[in-house]
Order: sequence, then C-alpha cells, then structure tokens
Amino acid sequence: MEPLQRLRSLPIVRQVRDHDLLGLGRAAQSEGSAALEPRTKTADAVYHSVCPYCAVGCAQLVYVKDGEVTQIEGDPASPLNRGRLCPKGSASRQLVTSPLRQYRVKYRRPYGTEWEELALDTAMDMIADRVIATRRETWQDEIDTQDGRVRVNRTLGIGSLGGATLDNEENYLIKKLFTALGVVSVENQARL
Amino acid sequence: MMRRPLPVVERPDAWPASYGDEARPRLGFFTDTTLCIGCKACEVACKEWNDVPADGYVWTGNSYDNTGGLSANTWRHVAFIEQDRPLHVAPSKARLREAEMRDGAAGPDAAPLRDRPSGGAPRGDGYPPPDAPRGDGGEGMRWLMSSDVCKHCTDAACLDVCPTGALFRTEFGTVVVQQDVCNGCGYCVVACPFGVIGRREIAGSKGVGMAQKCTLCYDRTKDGLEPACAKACPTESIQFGKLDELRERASRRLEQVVARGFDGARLYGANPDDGVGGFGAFFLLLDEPEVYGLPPDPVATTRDLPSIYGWMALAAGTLGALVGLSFLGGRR
Amino acid sequence: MTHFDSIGRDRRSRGSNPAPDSYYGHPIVKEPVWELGIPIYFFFGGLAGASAALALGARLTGNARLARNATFAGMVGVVASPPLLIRDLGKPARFAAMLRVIKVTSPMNVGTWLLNATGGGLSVAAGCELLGILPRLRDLATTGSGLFGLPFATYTAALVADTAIPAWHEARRELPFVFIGGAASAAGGAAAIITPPSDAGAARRFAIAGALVELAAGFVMEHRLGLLGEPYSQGRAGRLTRLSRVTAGAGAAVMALAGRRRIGATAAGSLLLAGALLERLAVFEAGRQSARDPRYVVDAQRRRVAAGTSRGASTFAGLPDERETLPAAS
Amino acid sequence: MGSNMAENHPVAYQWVMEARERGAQVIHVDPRFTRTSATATKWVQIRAGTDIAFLGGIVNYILENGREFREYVVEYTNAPAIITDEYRDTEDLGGFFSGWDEASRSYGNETWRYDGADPSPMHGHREMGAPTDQATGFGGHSAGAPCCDPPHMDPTLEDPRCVFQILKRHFSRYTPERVAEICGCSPDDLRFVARALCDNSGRERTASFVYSVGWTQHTVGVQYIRTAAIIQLLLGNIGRPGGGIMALRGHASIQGSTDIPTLFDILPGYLPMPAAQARHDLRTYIESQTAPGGIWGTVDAYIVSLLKAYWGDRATAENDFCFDYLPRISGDHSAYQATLGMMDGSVKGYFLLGENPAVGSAHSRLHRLALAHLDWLVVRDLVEIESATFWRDAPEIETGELRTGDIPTEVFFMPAASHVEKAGSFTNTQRLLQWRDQAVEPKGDARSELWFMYHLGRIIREKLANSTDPRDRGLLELAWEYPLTGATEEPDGEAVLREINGRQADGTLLSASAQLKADGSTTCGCWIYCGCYADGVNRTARRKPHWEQGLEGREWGWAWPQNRRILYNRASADPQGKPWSERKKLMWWDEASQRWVGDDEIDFAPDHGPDYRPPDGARALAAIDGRRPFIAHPDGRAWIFAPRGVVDGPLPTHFEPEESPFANLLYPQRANPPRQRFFRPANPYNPSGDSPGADAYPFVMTTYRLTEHHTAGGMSRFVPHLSELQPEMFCEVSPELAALRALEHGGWATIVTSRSAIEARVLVTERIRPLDVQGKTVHQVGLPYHWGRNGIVTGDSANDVVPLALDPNVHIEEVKAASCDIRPGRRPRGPALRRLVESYPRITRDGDVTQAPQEHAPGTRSEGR
Repeated sequence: MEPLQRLRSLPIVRQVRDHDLLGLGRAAQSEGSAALEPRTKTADAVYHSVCPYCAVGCAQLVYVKDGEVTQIEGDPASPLNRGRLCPKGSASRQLVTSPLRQYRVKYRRPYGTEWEELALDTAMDMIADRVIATRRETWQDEIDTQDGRVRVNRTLGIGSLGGATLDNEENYLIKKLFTALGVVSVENQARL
Repeated sequence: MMRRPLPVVERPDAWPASYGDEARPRLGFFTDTTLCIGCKACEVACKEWNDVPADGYVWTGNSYDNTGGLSANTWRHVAFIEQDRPLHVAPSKARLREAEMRDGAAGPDAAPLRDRPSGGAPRGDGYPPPDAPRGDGGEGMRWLMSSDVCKHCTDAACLDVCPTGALFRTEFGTVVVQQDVCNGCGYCVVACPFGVIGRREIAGSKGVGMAQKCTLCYDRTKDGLEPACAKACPTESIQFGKLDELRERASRRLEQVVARGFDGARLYGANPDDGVGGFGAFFLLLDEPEVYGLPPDPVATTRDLPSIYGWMALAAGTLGALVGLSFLGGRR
Repeated sequence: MTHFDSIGRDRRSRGSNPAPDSYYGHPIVKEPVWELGIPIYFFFGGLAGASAALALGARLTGNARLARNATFAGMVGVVASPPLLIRDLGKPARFAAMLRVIKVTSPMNVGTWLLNATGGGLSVAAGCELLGILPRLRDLATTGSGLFGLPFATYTAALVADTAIPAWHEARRELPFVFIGGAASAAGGAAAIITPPSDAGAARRFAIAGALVELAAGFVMEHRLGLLGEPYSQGRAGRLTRLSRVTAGAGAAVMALAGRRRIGATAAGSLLLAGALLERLAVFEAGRQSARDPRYVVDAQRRRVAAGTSRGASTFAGLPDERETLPAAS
Repeated sequence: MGSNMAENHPVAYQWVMEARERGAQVIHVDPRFTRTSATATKWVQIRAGTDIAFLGGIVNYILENGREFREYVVEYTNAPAIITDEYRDTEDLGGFFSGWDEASRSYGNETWRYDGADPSPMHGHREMGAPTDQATGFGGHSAGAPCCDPPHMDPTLEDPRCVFQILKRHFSRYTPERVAEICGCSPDDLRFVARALCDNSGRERTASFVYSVGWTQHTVGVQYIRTAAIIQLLLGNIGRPGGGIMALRGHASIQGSTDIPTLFDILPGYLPMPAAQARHDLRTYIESQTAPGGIWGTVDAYIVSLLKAYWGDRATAENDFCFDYLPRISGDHSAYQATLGMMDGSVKGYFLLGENPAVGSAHSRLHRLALAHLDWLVVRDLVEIESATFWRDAPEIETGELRTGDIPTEVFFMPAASHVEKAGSFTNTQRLLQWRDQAVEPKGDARSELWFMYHLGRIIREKLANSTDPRDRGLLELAWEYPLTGATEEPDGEAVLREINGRQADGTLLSASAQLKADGSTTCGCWIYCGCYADGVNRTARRKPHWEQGLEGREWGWAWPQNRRILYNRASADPQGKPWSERKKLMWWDEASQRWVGDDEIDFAPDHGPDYRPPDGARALAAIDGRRPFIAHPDGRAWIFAPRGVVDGPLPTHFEPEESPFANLLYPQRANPPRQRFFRPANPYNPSGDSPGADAYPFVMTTYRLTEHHTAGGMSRFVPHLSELQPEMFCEVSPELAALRALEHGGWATIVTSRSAIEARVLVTERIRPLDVQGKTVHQVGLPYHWGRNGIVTGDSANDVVPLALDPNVHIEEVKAASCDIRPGRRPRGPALRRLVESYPRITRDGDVTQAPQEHAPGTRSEGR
C-alpha cells in the first residue's frame, strides 16, 4: 500500500473522512472485519446428511474445507426440521471432530492389563479366526424340542448387539452375514 | 438527573451515516420466551459456529442451568426458573395483572405507552376456553425458560467506552468486538449494564485474553445468513430479522399471549426510550426481568458521560485551585 | 460461569425454585477483570498528574527546587504507569491499539492520550532538569504537563464512574474529588518527603488540603449513596476504606504538626501516600463487591422505576380503558 | 404420554408448538413436570407405570358416555365381532384371561378367537419368542385368522359377546375415582383429558397420541400402546390426518434397524425367522405365515425374493431357494438372553456395533459381569465406551468382584466411521428413508460397519473357501459381491440399497412390492423397502425443498411402503369413500377415474372402490372388502380385541410394574402374568406390593433422558459442548421426599435397589411431586441414565439399579417404573458398596423373599399413612 493510502486508511484518519468523529462505526472497522466471510461460503464442498442422534431425521448440511468438516448445520430445505437442530444435532461437528475420537485399533489380550496396538488387517484376520473357531465349537445342527429332534442349523455361541445408529445398508449386511453364519442372536437398541 | 443524550454523541439513529450506502437495515433478535422449550440448541449452535470453548463442567443444581449466565464463553444462555404459580390465568385476570404491573411500574398517572397496538385481543383463535386448567394441571407450577443474549443496545456502553475501537457498530447496527484489534483492557466488561461481555481466560483457546460476546454472527449476516442460534432454534423462540419488523411482530405477539392468559407477559427492551435506547435483541418475558437475571432498568453508563466529565472537570479545576492555594502561603 | 455456592443460600429447601428477586443470586453486572495493578495505576496516575500540577505551580512561583522534585515525583508515576496498565491487558502486545482512535466517549482512551501528554511533558521537563539544558523547553513542557496533569489526575475517577458498576457509577459526583484529593495528598506528600522543608511549604499545604478533600468527599459520597454506599463500608472494601482514612487523616495531622521537620515530613508523606493508595484500593474493592450482589443493581433500578423517574425496560400490552371494565383486584 | 417430546425430540416438537399456537390442546401425562409439561396446555401427573389405568379410564369414559365414533367403530374395527363363549375376561378370572397355562407361564389363545372361526391350532410355536405370535408391528398376520369379516357380528354392538360389550365390561372398573387412586391424579384430571380427547375427535376433528419408550419400557409395554390404539379406534383417529399414534424413536435409524432388522426373531420386512420345528421346509413356512387376505397374503413372494437376494443364483426352486440355510430360532434369543448366556458360558464371542450395554442396558451391572465371561469381544464405536474398557475400569473392579488379571476376554476395539464419513440411508421415526452423502474420508483405522461386515465376510469366506463342511455351504454360497470404492475398499452403499430394493429377472430395478414373485424371478432384500430405488433413482436421496411442494413433503426422501405418509389412509374416507369432513379430508374415491385420489398414496388397492366385494378365492389385497381400510389384517378391520398376535391378552389390563410398592387395586393378580423374569443370584428383584420386604423399597423410580445427552452417553459425554450442559449424574426428588430423607439440595444421595447402589447429586424440585396412591403418599425419584465412568463428564449409571424384567411380546425391559430406596450422602466405596446392597431384601427365586439384615437400611419403614 502506498504510504499515503496507508495513512488514509488509519482509523484515526478515517474518523474524519468517514464522518465518524466518535469512532464508533465504520472508522473503527478493522481490515479483518471488512473482509470477513462465513466459513460456509469459503467451504470447498457442501454435503447432504442426516443427524446421527435421535430418530426425527433432521437434514444436515456438512461443510468441508481441505478434507475437514468445518461446519454442520440444519438443511433449510427439509420439510422435517426446516433447517433447525437441537443441541445434540448442533454439536454434530464436535461429535465427528472430537479429540476423544479413536482412530486406531486397540487390542486387549486375555488377562491383559493394557491396550496394545494392532494393525487393522491383523485385527480383521484375528476376528475372522475367532468367529470361525467359536462357530465350529458352538454349532448346533439339531436340538430337542417338544416336536422331537429338529434342525436348527445355527450357533448360539456368538451374538451381536447394535444397529439402531447404523445405516439400513449396514444393518442389511449385518443380518445377511450373521444369518449365513448361523448366528441367531443379532440384536439392537430397538429392543432396549 | 442528567440523562440527556450527550450532545456530541451521534445518536444511534445516525449510526448508518458512517457507512453511507453500505448501511443496512438494523438487524436484531426477538426472543419469545413463551415459545422456548429450554433445549439449549442456541447455546450449542452458537458455540459451534463461533468456536466458543466449553466453559467448565460444573453441575449447579440451579434447575437445568449449568452454564450460569452470559460470559466470554457463553454467548447464548438459557435460564430456567421454576415457579409455583400457573403459567396461565384467565385472560381477564392476566389483563388485570398486567394493568397492575403497568401501574406499579409507571404510577397511576402515567402517560399512555407508545407503540400500543391498536385493536383488542384476538378472539376465536381456537385456544382452549379460559377456565380450562392449563399448563400445570391446575396445580400452580410453571417452568420459565429464556434464552438470553447480548442486547446489541442502541446506546451501547461497551462500544462507547472501548478505548481501541475494537468494539464497533457494524453496517447492520449490531455491536461487535473485533478480535484483530481488542487488547483485552476489560473496560467493556464493566460498562455493560447486563453483564454480557467477558474476557476469555481459558488458556489455549481461540481469542483468549480478549473481550468476547455475541456478534449476531457478523460473518453470517454479511453473507445474508441468519445467526446460528436463530437458525437452530427448533421452536422459533429466537426470531431474527430487521429490528423494526421484529418490534411490530412482538407487540402483536404480546397482545396475543396476554389474551391467552399467559401470566406476567411483557416485552423487555422493545421500547426505544429506555435507558439504552431500546435493545437490538429484545425479549418477551413472563415475569420481572430480575427473575431472569436481567436488570429492570438498564441505563447505558455513557448517557451520564456529560455529567461524569462535568464533575471530572470541576474536580480537575479544584485540583488546580488547590495547587494555586497551596502556593499562597510562604515557601516554608 | 457457574456458581455452585449459590445453592442453599437462595433456594433453601425449595430446591430449584429460586429466590424471587434474582436469578439464583447471580450477579447481573460483571465484576471487573482488572487486578490490583489497575487501582495501583490509579494511584500512580494521580501522583503523576498532581505532581505535574504542583511542579507547574512551583515553577510559576519560582520555587525551582520544589518544581524539580515534583517533576521527579511525577516521573515516578509516569514510569510506573504503563507497565501496570500493560500487565493488566489480555493482549499486552496490543497496548498501542489504545492510540488507534481518539474516542471522547471512552475515558480510558482519553486518559491514554492524557497520559501521553502529561507523561511526555514530564519526561521532557525531567530530562532538561537532569541535564540542566534547554530551560525554555523545560518550562514549556512543565506548563503542558502541569495543565494536562489536572485532568490526568482526575480521569481515572471518570473511568470507573463510566461503568455499570453501581458503587462507581452512582458515585460519579464525588469520586473525582476523592481521586483528586488522594492525588494531591500523594503528590504533596511525595514532594514533601524529597524536598527540604524550607522549600516544601506549598507541598505540605497541598498534601493536607488533598487529604481533607479526599476524606470529605469520601464521607459525602458514602452518605449520599445510602444503600449503594454500603460496599464502601462493608467487607474488605470497608476495612480498606477505614484504613485509608485513618492513614490519610494521620498523615495530614502529622504533616500539619510536624511537617516542617524532615523526619516529620517523611513520616507524614509516607502516610499520605499510603492513604491515597489504600483509598484507590478501597474504591476498587467496593466496586467489585457491588457488582457481585445483584441487589445493588436491582434495588436502585427498581426504586428509579417506582419513583417514576424512569420507565424501565419493560412494556406491557393492553388498553387503559379496558381496565375500567375489569373487576377490582382482590 | 410416555414421551417427553420437548426434551427428547425437540426439533419434531416444533410442530407441536406450532399446533399449540394454532389452537391445539397439548396434554402431557407424565410422572414428572418436564420441559414438555412446561410448554403443554395441560399437565397431569401420574405415578410411573400406571398409564394403562389412566388410558383405561379414558376408554371407560368414552364408552360410558357414548362418545365413540359409531360408524367408524362399526365399519372399520372388530367391535361388532362376536367372540367365542369359551372366552373369559380378567373380570372373570381375577386378572387372568382364559387360556393361562401356569406350567409354561403363558397363554394359549384358542379361546380368544372369533365365534365360529376355525379353532385349529395356529402354526408355529407358543413358547415365548416363537415367531408366529411376534408382535412385530404386523403381529398376527399368519394363518388361522379369518378372511373378510368375522363370522358372527352384531352391528348394533349390543350382543353381550361382541367385542364392544366385552370391552365395556373389561374397562367398567376403570372409573375416574379408581383410576385416580391408582395413578395419583385427580378424577377431574382424568375427566378433563378424556373430554378433551372426545371433543377433539369425530368427523371434523382429530386427536393424536405421541409415545416413546415411556410406554414401551414396561413389562406390559405392548399393551400400553394397545390401549391407546383402542382409544384412537373408538374415536376414529387412525388413518386420518392429525390422528394416529406416533412412536417417537430414539436413534437415527432405529426404525430402519427394525425394518431391516438386526433383531433375532425377524427377517427383513417383518418376516418371522423360521422356528425350530419338525417340518421346516419353505412351503410349511409360507403356509404358516400367509394370511388369507391383506398385505400378508403374498408372503411367498416376499420370502422367496429375500432368499434370492441372500443367495442369488444359488437359490433355486429345486433347493427351496436355500431356505434351509436360515438358522432356526427356538424361543427368546434376545440381547438379554445373550447376556445370560455369557454368564453361563454358552455365548463366547460378541460384537458390539455402536451400542454400550455397560451403561445403556437394564441392570447394566449384570452386563459388565457378563462381558467379563466372554472369550472375545469386538467393540466398534467412535470413542472408548465403557463396554470397551470394562476389563480395567468397571465399577466391579473397585468393589473387588472383578480383577483385571482374571478376566479372560480378548477385546478388539475397532474405531468406527461417523455419519459424515460414510454414505448410507437412515430410516427415521416416521418410516422415512433419507440418504446421507459421504462428506469426508474416515481417518486412520476408522471404518464403516458396511466395510467391517463386508470384509469380515470376505475374509471368513476366503478362509473357508475349501471347506466341504455342509454347515459352511450357506456362507460360501452367499451372494457377497459388492462393488468397492476408494482407497479403503469401501463397499458401495447404493449397490446394497439396490439389492434391498430388488430387481426383476432381467436386472431392472423393481418399483413396487406388488411386482414381487414367488417363482424366483425377482430378488428383494426387504419387501417393504421395494420401490425406494424405483426406476434406478435413489428416492431416499430426493431433496426437493419443502417450499416447492405440499405439506406432506412427498418428494423429500422416501417413506415405506410406497412413499405413503399416513398408513391405513383409506380410513380418512367414510365407508362410501367420501371424506368424513371437508376439514379432515385426505383420500377419497373418485368415481370418474375409478381410483382413490387425494394428498397421499392410497394405502389400499388403488382401484378397489367402496363397492368392491372380494370374490371367492381372492387372495391378498383382492380379498379385502372395499370398506375395510386395515389391510394388514385379513379382515381389513382394526382389532380392538386382538384374537391373536399378542401373547399377554386380547385386551390391555392394568398391572403393576414388576417392582412396585403397591398391590394391584383392580385385580388380585399384581403384575403381568407372562412377563419375563430371570431368577438367579446375579439378577435379584426387589420385593413388591404386599410381599415381605417390599417396604424396604418405598419409592417409585423412573429413568429417562435429557435433551443435552444421548442414550448411554457415547455420543454426548465425549462432546464438550454437550457435556458442559449436564455435567453430572443427578436425581430429581420433591421437597417433601428431601425433607423425609434429609436430602440436601446440591448434596449427594444414594439410590439403592437389590441390584446395586448408585450416587447422584440431589436436585430438589417441585417438578416431581408426592402422589396420593391407594391411601398412601408415594414419592417418586427421577434418574437420568446417561452417565458412566468414561468421557468428559462421568457419574454412576442409573441402569445399574434397574431390574431386568421384560415385556413378554417384544422382550423390552422395564426401566420406566421400579421401586427403590434413597438415602442421603454418597455411596460406600469398594467392597462396602456390596455390603450395603446386600443388607437390603431381595428375591432371587420366583416367589421367594430373602430377608436381609435391616440395620444398614434406615429407610425400610413404610411411608404409608
């Protein structure tokens, strides 16, 4: 900036130039304030989402900048929530960016006293082994009932709990895989 | 009492002058507490948008209020007041109480209030008959909830006393602390008659050491967006818009709620002739302001600035006189 | 902020049902975030301003020694002030932002310019004195600082009066006099300590008069404020007030009785300086106490509304003529 | 009722507030004065666990005063049906219905049938949890129920054996005075609510009920909702705009996880899981599940299409479409049974997929003890929830009952992707599917459940690829190919949704479940979701702004079935097909086009007019008379009296909660006879009613959520902006109870039951008040249940003290009403905690009371007058 321009942009000078002798209005405005923009405007992209808390299904807009979620707020277009959110919905950004979130697999060995690190692939492999072994060990081809010995084709040795916070597609795969594995005790919060 | 406006102070109606063509209609909030459900979405939405840090994890036992009040780290605050009296009374009784309150407030010979909406109360709006017990099972219980916020005063003492110009009036007539200017002197903190502003002291958080308060989401309003709290509010208890429109709406709303028998209804901060020239963010309350932790008759301290400077000048003169008098005697 | 300590005090066995006249006893206005540095600055600022005025008086009456010593005493105040001010800022590096604008509506901004003027004048005068050069510049600087010193010694009273703190704002008439009294007694006392009694008559009289003004204004203030004067006489502020008055009173008495002796002048001057400092601390503490208790805010405002001098911020619905059709209040 | 909507569904509550502002009466009946009560136009306080008595009082009021909507009741419900003379009511049997079998503690429903209906046994099993009687929302859709109208009816509703008269007798003792004595409200409160409901129902007006888990979480929970259904049917408020019974559900896709169930007893679309029985082929299943009329008339098409979706080309008519691969159920395999199985050692491996039973499940202490018996546990969550860290910080470690070094459980903590880190659909509480975009990639090891399940299946299948074991065939033949995307190889959620939607033989996507075939030519992963991807368009992702469409918002997302927004909306028109009133019109029969038209999709055969009469041999929708809107039932009538489908009685009856300080004022039988309890030392119950030791637990407790937190806290206690709003576990008590037990506001209290003792800060408030019940003053204790040991804000878990007793229909636990004691001060630490708890009486065997030493329990005096 030219020195003269710089001088003219000084608030103390602008007090006179902007007819703001008391320095309460525009003369006091800083460069930062003049250039202020909401981060919803400067976001790289906006995505449509749905609040993950209760079952009202409030539509959300997710603003992303440089691969990070910078803001989540209600989608005004939704006929359900008309852009509004409750405190939990309003806290969704903090939920997904919380410093307390875990991003690494943790493993506790039998009788262990501490978490240990484990690679994701290894963990998946170990879990698959556990499922196969427990399924073998606890498999029931038939059981005795009042109708006599009947076919059940299942294991009661493995169970699963959860799904009410998950997507339909996820629940579909959970039920499909566990059913094919013969796992019967597939349950979720809908019961609780 | 010297409560005339300071002659040299540009009256707030002149604030747009410094912005010329860039001036925008004055924006504000109307917080209608008869619609508040106490969900605190406003508190959280505000904090999320403005990166306001959490303010400690202390359970107070003060009903469901664990944030206490407005501060550097709480720019919207929901008050919870449990009272052993009914929410509604018969509308006739509500009118009577309202009349008592008005008389009590302004004396029996008070001049008629301005801005009184014309016409009687709305009729036949389908609201339950007045004799029906309401809100409390007829047992006398109500739970007042109210979302408080910076009032964005017409005569804003914080703005006046700010020595750096960090506080300024925006093109929307709102009052904002500029984080790139504020030096944390703390003068605004004691100037605010509502105790709204604070200085952030949470180490490691954004804006630490600086004055903090509601900006009416200056960045959002610049882009034509509504403030985060008003946007989130599920029940439209927080209404955002042009101030003159909000005032009209509020006076109609007041008539309506009184007609429905909401007990103790009054507007707070809607009168441009009050001690701060009217609030940019005003309220419909159901009890005395002090019950909500609000001052009944807030006055911008700078309204007394002529008097203050006057007495100061007199004292300075006195000091000069003392000096003079001291030299009247001998050198020893 | 949360206030667990309000539990029980306001609700007793009624649990969440708060006391009717306040919100769980929470303060309405905020306590100052300022720490001790600020009242101490008030003291040094007063010392500087009044000393500059005293120096000007001495210069005009040809008392070069007193003028010189008062200038140096003022310099102590000038040197002490900026660190105290800066230390209390949330963003100390931004002290210069004070000079970004000229704001007559901000006593703090005005005061900063006054500090610059007074301090600048005193510094030039003191420099000339020390180096023994440029007497005309010295005199010009002394004149300037002496004149600016008068409002500079007083503006801190305006600064605290121009707040929402009840004990300060409502004391806006008397506080400037308390402050100039303290400033005069401090400046006079300081000059009397460092100036031989033979040249310090004016300083002693200045000090005594200042102390008397300080005491008198203090009493008037407390009396006139009534309920709002309470904070000045209660608690920590009350103890400071009483201590400051005893100290200042004693200082004035010793100054009057024994000020012509160096030792007496030193003792008296010290007492007066202490008294002036304590008075600032007392005022500061009283403000904090009055901010803490919502009663002081609410009662004064309610009385105002009840007396009809103000309408308050509430407006009600309804038409006056409808009242005639209503049954009498039971 | 049973819902604290303003606090737990605040954004949906905007519509209630808007209705209030437009003149609607909003009535809140609840044990506490909540934020909902504060904004309602009327609050009635009742004792927790007495809603059926209150609702029964409303039924009684309607019938005694002739306020029913007569034409609706006669034409649209089974009120005129004559019931067999073998039927005996609770009136006759002291709180039991006919058909009770004491040995199995269950009912047989043969005597509940329509007079003249075939008494032949219904297929399937009668033990608890057996599939055919599951109340799945379409409960009782199986064979045995009659097609068309009941055999014998009395349209005058005068026959003493008709449903209407049975109903009248059944609820005759629910007088306002008696109800008030049970609930603790005033008789006038009941009359006020009943009158308000009646005044706002009929041709011109409608009223609706809103409930949540305040109704379901009881040992007689299904019957709570049944009672509301009876009221709404009597008043003609079902299938009409502004009417209905709204279930407000608590999780983002809890509805979806019921529709596409992660539940043991059903397959997608509420098809029952096959039961273990001698004949276990597909044909038997279809025969037992197919109803003679209505939407359950084509079960064959639904199940075959599902099997085709599961096993693809491997599923053929020759191999019964792989039906044999489905595992069979043989009773209750619900989550609580799994927990008990862990305790017994029969359940060895467990997956927790976004759920935290160590805090969130009833008697959470039992769950922690159970987890410590597992061989292995997989926990998938966003944060380290208590269920993932029980082995090192469970409260039982502090008491010495568990030692970290003794716990054999291998724990895998797998970080989960959040809702913005994966694409998929949620189904909300109004059956609306909404698609979510993926906004960002999950960080580190965080992955979606879609990823986890797909790759787990892939790895297991790879490991077993060479297996010849017949038991692995179902797994190896599973259709498990999904397109993968991105660096993490995330399965494409839309591909899964397309599989759910279903396809024709040529691969084109189906547009309606009516297209489904039983011959194996169609696939469909969930028949009720068929159409969500019609024409290749992901309809769940439709987002037409509400200002560009009607109030129903039908172009926002997609509601099952067939984007219908109001179920049974044929009932919005009268039997002749005309709207009941201009004001309340929704759907009507258009003579010109010979179709149903209106503002919604008709929930009926679209071209069956009011004059349609089913021809002989008609099936499915074609078997429904043009005047009968309730197409989920074979007779097209809504069932005021449920001849089947509900295991604890054809009519709702007030029973006391499992744990209650009171006897049942109405019947000698205190609690719901077939309720599920699990007697074992680790799972004790408080003595109740008149039993010895019951006076040790003189107070009624209820648990609940707060706006500021979410369920067990995994998504709120780890979030600063929510944690600060409700930072500590507290209990709500009245000033009177505080005085009685020397509880200090802001201080601490200890809540004791036979299971555990927890501490909480004391919030003394008039929002919770003592009630006069059966001549005694009873105090209620309110306990929010969000806290645990992890996170930013911590505290004891209310679920530690609640009992594990279940509704027999749906196996939901009773956490909304139980008994407790409360004492001032904090709870003991370490082993002393167990000593305190064990000093209280407990029941660990049915009918048995263990009287414990009393000296530790100062509060064992009865508070009665």
